[in-house]
Amino acid sequence: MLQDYTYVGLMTVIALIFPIIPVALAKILSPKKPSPIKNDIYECGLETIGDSWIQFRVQYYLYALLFVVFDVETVFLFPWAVSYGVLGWFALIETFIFVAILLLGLAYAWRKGALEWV
Amino acid sequence: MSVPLTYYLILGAAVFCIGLYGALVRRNAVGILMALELMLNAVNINLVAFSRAVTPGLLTGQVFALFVIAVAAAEAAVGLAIIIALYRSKRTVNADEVDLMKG
Amino acid sequence: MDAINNLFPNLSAALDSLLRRFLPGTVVDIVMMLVSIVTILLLLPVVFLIMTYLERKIVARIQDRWGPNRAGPWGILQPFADMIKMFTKEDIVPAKADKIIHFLAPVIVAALPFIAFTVIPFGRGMIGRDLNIGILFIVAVTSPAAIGILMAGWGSNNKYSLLGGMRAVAQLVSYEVPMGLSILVIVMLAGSLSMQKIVEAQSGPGNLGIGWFIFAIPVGPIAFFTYFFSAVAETNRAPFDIPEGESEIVAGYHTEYTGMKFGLFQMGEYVSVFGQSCIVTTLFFGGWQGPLLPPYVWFFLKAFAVVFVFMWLRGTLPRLRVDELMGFAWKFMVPLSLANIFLTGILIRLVQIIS
Amino acid sequence: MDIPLLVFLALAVVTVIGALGTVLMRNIVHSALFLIVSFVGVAGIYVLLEADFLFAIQILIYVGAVATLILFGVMLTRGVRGEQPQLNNQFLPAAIMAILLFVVVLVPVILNSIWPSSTQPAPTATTALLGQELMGTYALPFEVAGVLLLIALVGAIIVAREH
Repeated sequence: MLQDYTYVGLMTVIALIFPIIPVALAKILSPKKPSPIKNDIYECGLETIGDSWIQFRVQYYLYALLFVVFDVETVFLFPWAVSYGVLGWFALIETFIFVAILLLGLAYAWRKGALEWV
Repeated sequence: MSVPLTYYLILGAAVFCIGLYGALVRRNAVGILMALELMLNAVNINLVAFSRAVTPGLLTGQVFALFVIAVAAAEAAVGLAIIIALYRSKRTVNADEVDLMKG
Repeated sequence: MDAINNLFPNLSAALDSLLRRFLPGTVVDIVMMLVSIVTILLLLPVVFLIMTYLERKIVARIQDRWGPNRAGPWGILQPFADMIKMFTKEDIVPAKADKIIHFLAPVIVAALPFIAFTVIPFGRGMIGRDLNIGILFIVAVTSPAAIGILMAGWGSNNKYSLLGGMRAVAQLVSYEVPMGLSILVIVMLAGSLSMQKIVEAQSGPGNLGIGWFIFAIPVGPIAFFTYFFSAVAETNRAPFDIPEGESEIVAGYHTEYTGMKFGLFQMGEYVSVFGQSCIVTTLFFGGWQGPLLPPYVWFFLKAFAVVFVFMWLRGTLPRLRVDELMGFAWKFMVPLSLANIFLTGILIRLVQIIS
Repeated sequence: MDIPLLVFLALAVVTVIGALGTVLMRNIVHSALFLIVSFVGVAGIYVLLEADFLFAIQILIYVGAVATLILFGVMLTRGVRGEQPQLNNQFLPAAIMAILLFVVVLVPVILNSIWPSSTQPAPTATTALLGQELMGTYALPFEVAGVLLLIALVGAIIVAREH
């Protein structure tokens, strides 16, 4: 088992270093003529209005929240799916209850308009 | 088990203490939430380490760790909901400025 | 015939025995790992160049024009022209931007699809490492791309790129749920997470593709539908490319990126499109299995067929509105894939009872 | 100094640096990114403990979902002022005292007690075994986890939604 994951470790390290090579190469090849206008933020020509970190609607948070809950659900279903052949009927009913509970959550979010892109 | 159990326990204790420090000291509520996630991760390290060292056949520690991860995800979700509601009503996220209950 | 079939495993075995004569055991293992990592990491940029050319040609032909034909015969050298342009463009970093995050974001977005290729089976013996959490490893490794995109949006110190980044992540995140759920169906049919076992589970009689999971009526086609469109949305392509839609928010999260850093975002996108095509081939079209040709040839044929469909979608379908796009994921895909999981469960039980 | 020990030390360093960065960084976004580094370090520790399913879950849930949620939370509450908040509140000395006391009690316990250990080989494919355990002995906690997630979802929607 550890043999396989040394491969994964090596691959991660090399894959993270790999994109840095072209950027470093580009830093050598490309011209460097910084100027205040050029470094200004691209705002379709307008001056930046207010601080860039303005606050956004809560809609984004609701989608991330739904994702966390349903991602945990998917994670709980993976072991069940892998050992499905060995498990009996009882496992199918258990998982049905588990998923039904979480579908209640999705139905609630749907009814309350948490899914709408306001 | 090539790495002895005590090393994992010391690592778990270290991450737990750093998380505890963050939870007690940080002013930003999101910072406190992150410190809590660190403490839960330290608990997970200990759970899996004990399961691997004491009863490698049974995966009880890993099942517990799975449930701790589910609880941590739910806790982060609700914690952030509270912080966002707090920010919307009082325009601040600093935990020590929120003293509505004070006399 | 057999020699050609597993040409590459024989090659690596020969190299391995050659090295064992000089170097001690563990060093040889490390060297063999490095050899296979480097071949994968070099194969992917070549595929990236081919795909940029293919995309321009296919989308052009769909729009009844010729596409690149100036650079070299039939425009073959066009990708190299693009590459040189990428290298020589000035790299502008906006003022007051967070330099480190601005630099790290494209590196992460470009590196993650490469890591997913450790478990993709190109041929019979040709896989980086057959982990027994194969497909789950891919799902786990592609999910932090959302962090890279948020870093890109945040690091550019620009309202529009931050807004575009958060939109892209909201879409990415919404489509990861149906993707995970449709993978569950395949895992139930195959009974294992390891990619080679999923491929072997699809070897029907006479290797003619009857055993492929897409033909596991009625469950396979539904799972294919939900997985494929989630994959299209996951790579921000075709009908789901709101985040970098030209008509939307300037250019989404990579507004403030020029030169090679922008090139890294492009490479990340195309490599993840190729990665998703390889996964669709492995999960639904029987991976490297095929009647006559050697396995790796079959694999690349099928993978590029799926890549062609990705590009075909880009040439034909209009862009979805944001609320339609999000509604489609949460209101249609998630319930459908959950129902599909239970349909599979019941059908497998029935088959077990009958047999 | 065999290889697993070296790998363990490397991962432990990554985890501790990530944790320290989360706690000490002035800019909240930087501390969120250090949190992700610490999560990846812990995922590596799971690999060393041969818990491969947990390795994938740690990355999928913590790095993929919880970190994204925290980053969204940070960006939604960054505040227009965006000034650097004074990092620590006034409990700093008291907190350091408490933690030192805690460490003084904890570390001797870890070092001196003899933990039972067995030399049984660990199973390689943990996912299938976890599935049987989750469905068998831990069926009830599995359903309770579902209810917990439902309550968290509904509660968070009620609290976070604009009225």
